[in-house]
Amino acid sequence: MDAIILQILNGLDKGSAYALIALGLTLIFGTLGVVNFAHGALFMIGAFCAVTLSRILTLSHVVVDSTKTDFLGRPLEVQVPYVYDIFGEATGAAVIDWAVPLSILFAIPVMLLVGVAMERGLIKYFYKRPHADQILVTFGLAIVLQEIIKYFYGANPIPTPAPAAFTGSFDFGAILGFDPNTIIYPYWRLVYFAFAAVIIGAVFAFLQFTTFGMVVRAGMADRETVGLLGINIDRRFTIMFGLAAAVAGLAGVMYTPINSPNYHMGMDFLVLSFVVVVVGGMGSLPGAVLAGFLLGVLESFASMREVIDLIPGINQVVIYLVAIVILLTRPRGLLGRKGVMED
Amino acid sequence: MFGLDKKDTMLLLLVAALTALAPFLLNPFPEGSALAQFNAGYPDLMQRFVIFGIFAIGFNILFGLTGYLSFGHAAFLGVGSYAAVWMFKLLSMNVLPAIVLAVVMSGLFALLIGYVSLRRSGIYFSILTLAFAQMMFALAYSVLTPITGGETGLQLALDDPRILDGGVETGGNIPVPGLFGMEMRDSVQLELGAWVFTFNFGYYFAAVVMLIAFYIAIRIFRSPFGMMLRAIKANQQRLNYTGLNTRPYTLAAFVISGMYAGLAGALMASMDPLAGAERMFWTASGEVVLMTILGGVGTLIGPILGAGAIKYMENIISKINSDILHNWFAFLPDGLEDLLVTLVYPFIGKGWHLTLGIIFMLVVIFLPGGLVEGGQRVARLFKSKKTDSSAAKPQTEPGE
Amino acid sequence: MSKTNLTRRGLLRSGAVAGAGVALPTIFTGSSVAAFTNEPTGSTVTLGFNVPQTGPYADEGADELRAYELAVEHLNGGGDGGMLNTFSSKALNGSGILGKKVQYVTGDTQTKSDAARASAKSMIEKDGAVMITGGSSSGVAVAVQALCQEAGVIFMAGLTHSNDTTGKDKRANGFRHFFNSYMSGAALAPILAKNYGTDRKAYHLTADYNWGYTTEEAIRNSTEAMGWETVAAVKTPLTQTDFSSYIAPVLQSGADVLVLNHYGGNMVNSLTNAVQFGLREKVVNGKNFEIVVPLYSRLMAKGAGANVKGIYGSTNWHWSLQDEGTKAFVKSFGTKYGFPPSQAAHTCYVQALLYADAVQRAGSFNPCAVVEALEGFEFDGMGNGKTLYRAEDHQCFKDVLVVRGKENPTSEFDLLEIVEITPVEQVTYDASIFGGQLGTCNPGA
Amino acid sequence: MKILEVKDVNKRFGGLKALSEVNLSVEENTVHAIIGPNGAGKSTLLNCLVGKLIPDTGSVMFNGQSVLGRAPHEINQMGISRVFQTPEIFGDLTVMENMMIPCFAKRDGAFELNAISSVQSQKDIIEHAEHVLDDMNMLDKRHMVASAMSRGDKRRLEIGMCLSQEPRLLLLDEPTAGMARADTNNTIDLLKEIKSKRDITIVIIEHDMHVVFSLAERITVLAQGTPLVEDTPENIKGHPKVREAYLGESSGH
Repeated sequence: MDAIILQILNGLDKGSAYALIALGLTLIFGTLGVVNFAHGALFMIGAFCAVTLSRILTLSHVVVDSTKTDFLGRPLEVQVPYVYDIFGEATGAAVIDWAVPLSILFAIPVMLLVGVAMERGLIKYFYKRPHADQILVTFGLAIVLQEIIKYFYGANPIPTPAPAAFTGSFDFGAILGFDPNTIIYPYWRLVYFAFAAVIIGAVFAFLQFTTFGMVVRAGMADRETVGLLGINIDRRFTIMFGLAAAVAGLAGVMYTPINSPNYHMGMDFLVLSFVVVVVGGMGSLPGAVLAGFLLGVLESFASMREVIDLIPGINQVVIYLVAIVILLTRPRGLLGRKGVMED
Repeated sequence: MFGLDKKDTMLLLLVAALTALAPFLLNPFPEGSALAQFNAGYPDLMQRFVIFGIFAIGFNILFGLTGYLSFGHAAFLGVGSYAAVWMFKLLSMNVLPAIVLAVVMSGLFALLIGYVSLRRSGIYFSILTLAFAQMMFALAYSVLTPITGGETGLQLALDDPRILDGGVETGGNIPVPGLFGMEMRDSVQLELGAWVFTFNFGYYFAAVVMLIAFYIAIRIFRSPFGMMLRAIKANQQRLNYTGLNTRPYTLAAFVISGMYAGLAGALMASMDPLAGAERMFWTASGEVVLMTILGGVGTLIGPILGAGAIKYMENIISKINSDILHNWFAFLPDGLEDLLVTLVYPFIGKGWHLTLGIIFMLVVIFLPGGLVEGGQRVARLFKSKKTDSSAAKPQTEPGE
Repeated sequence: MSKTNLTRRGLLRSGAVAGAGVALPTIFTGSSVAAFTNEPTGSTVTLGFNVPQTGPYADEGADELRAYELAVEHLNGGGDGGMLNTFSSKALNGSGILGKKVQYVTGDTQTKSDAARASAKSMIEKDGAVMITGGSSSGVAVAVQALCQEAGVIFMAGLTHSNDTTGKDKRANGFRHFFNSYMSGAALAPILAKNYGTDRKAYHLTADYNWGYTTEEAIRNSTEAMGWETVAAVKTPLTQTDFSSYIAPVLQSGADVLVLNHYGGNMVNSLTNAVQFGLREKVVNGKNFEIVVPLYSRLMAKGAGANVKGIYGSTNWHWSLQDEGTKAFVKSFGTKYGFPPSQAAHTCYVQALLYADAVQRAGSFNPCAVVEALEGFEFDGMGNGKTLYRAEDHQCFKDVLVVRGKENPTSEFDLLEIVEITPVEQVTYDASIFGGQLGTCNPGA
Repeated sequence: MKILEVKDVNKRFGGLKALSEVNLSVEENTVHAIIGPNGAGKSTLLNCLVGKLIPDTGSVMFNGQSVLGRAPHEINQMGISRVFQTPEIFGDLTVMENMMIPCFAKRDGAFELNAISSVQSQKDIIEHAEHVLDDMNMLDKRHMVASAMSRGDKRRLEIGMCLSQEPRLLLLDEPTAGMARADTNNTIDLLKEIKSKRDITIVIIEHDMHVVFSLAERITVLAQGTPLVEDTPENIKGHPKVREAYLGESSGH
């Protein structure tokens, strides 16, 4: 029982990451009709926003500590961050400690800019091209983006820890009346879950309750009609692309303490996020969220050793198996509309 | 000739001539010269050119004609390789049974996966094929290790049964794949002045297979079946209401292209008897898409060109290290040399993925018809300059 | 550093008919002329360095390449000579190998066995490399080793830790200096027992591929022999990035030790996740919960950041060793590149030197002569103390380091501290236990 | 003889009743028009005839055989050809190829793995296709890529493709929608000519009364998913219910 609760909890947490990434992907597809294979790269760039900010915060000057020596026996050069000089050592250390949450502020403008630049510079020329062309050009872009990141940051993962306040885990079991330590969950993952919920809620509220959102939703349903009404839908769509990029980027920023970011993390998530979007139904926002959580929970269950013992290898293939079954039984995904992406 | 019209016969003969003369054409620079780095006329790479050419030709029969974008075609290549290696292990080092079994096995897998995946179209089809291929990769890498060799790949061993070759003494070394006594690795060399050209038996064997595959592809392109496939891409609804059942057509195309992939896999295993699971990973499937697009989707020769271009980059450009760059620019003043090296270095050697990504984007943006379209444009430019006539006629004959 | 001038020296001469402008294409593989594949006939010899330059292990590959460049420099008499000064064999004298200047070509393995074989083949066929070395995974090592056996060149493995490389997949033309899973288990178990007690319940997470299997087996066998109990062993997919669903049930199982049989990106992520779950602050069965990482790498430890603190693992070599060989190597590497070498760099450097020395002693580049010179070769001064290249499986036997993540690192390189140097006797095993057949050396031609 | 008989067909989409108790019978070798205001269920009815939709209840018999549950290609093979509202042709293929495809479908059936012989060697198909193109006055355009033609030519090609199969029943879905008056008249002439040359039943769904009254021999008026009345054009023109329900509001056209 406790094992099952634990995996549901874990699945929801995993699912919140999937849902967040798939949300931006399906937003772009729903509004612009573009299949964006570079979406994973946006996620990755978001994560590197966090890396970059913590690099900036830890920009240092060298102080020689003659009491210690380095590996070649020379006096040790100690790096002292400039932040220490500005804020004093205690505050400076706190600022560095909170680099990841601070990166949210840094990442939003950067990602909006990246998104808008991408849409204006490349994507807008592909609205009328076949989906295959869109897939291919964004795939090319994804390769280019990740190679650029690799050029500057190397191939190894870069640790970007969460603030010290969030280390350790929360004991749910104790609350629910189970033995202590049976149902524990890391604080930062709970933060991630809450963060994802807030972002998802915000995107839905934005689309539901603002005029801008209404126009965009109308445009998702019928682009030409909205165009005929004399509304400049293109500009709004550009902004939507920026927004989707920002959502992906924030998902990336907050993910960095969970897995140390590396240049190919976008590609690692790409296939998965497409599976999520397709299972949810192309262009359906609630579908993407639902599918994200569903796949997260199923993946968690499949990784239980009791399940693996029963069906060897199930943890390797569960996501794909679910995708195949759903696509064959519900051709348009869980909540997809008819006729989308079938040409 | 060969039941082809004049133009196609010319194309076939051209490809035949190019493959036959490849050892010369790919080694244009004399040994020891600075540009020898760009020579590609060594057996392994030439074999790869034709083998991936076969893979791309087959993929193009599906994607180029019907427009169904499979993102899991590498799985069939993998199946072909595994089947071939198992034949080497169990039956004989002769490549023919290996190739036959590989084609049959990949055809069976394609039939099964195609039957399920083709129930959907568009991106749903792509995701289904991707899902199947990823499942095959994941299982081959892990729980199927006894069959596939897992991480280290399926390899030959000294104590393999090799039933048909039973009497042959191995002498402490594993025999290599061959064809009735000729080994795939046998080579002859020809030295002409400063040039050295290598003629490899394996390459010519693979080249002959590719020519046959290419010939069959031309026949398919020009057949009523090929026309139906193009009609599926053009307007599937119309085809249905014209009394044609599109499902068996697409399935047949899928199986045929899967068999091409299996054939390519078998040849890979014949040239180099090891089958690794990575060749089934989704990026490997993406690679054949890149090849086809780069060369020209739906054209006959495009996929071969695309396969050549990508394999060339992977094997030649990726080997240029900073040392070699410094050598090239050594004639420049030091500061300028360093600057140039700094500017160029991110794009070559270990940065070859970046160059690949950029070229690929440029092609998709500006040359949707790939290298073939590029060639046509250049040819048209020359034509109109020469004759100074009005604009060249738009190309109306498809499937060039 | 020597400037490489790429030619296909070896191959091109072999089929030549002297003086004639046109050769008669009558001979296959040039077998009647050359004695072995890529026999160097000019004033230089070409080595092939096959390392991951793209993909997740690119940084490790870059470090390997640095080590090779340094080795070439030292072989050709440049720099300060590095380990040549401390190496027990004095055959090498800084004039290249057998008087031929050493040149090298590089290839990108991409950490894929196919790509690795393609680049190795290209170096053999196009560039005339007479020896291939490098790599940073067992899959690649086994694949390239088999290729080199077939092609008739020597393969000096880089970083490869699976028992298979010199076990069931061993080849006569292949040699490994790096240690393996078995040795990790044998070295780690006593230390673990000493520090954590003999009454422990272990939970294994194992990468679901060959290397993971052999490592899990080795650690299980040796810890169970010490009295530990293995509660569960769960296999995790190679492509997994988030290990939370594998780590979450660990505490419920009643285990008090988590063993992460992961390497590279998997290791960084699973360790980070495990620490995140606060496992190390827990007390289970009245004991502190502990995490063990059987194969440590400093480059990877860097990716896991502060999470490695206090965690035990094993490693082939570490720059903070204080023997003469290590000091010489760290000095010349550090002077040249500004930071200390990784264990991958070390094993690659040593492999290059060992090959050169074997050729020098054998007086020939012929793979069979090299094999003979390396088999049963005993040496010292290369950073691991007295070392034996065992003839039966071409595996090096030397001391193994047990290390622990350092609590207060002074720099980004100073992440591990050596806990114990396990003597070679303790990690030696019978050559036959992993099966496989060496076969006979293949000189190609 | 009744070639097409629709009995008691009902079709709902969720809460919306698209067709209710539709009965329709078409006499062989006549031109039968189905008219009605937007949303009357004309297209739904048509889709039920060609296999795109399956009615919830009722039967659709063609030539004595039920078409229900059959796929579109099977229904076509039974002898029903369909022309779409916007011309559906193979845009990337040449006009000649467009014409050959239905000829293959007629000769070889729904599927034939004819992958080795060349298209050029199919003399009978070529001859037949050229003959139909000639009939349609399009022989000079045969090497054109179909998508490059004018809309009128595309319509002409589509009709020709259907005719090449020599169907017993030709379904036309608003064949003149969006056409200029001159093109509309050309289409009327073309259809008249087709009808005069061969035995064929034509069912036409149309908005344009000019077209309907120029061609139809019988007219069914559909309103809100139910047939209002079925009669000859003359009687329909004078029918008070029709004037009220349909013609009255469209008299401004």
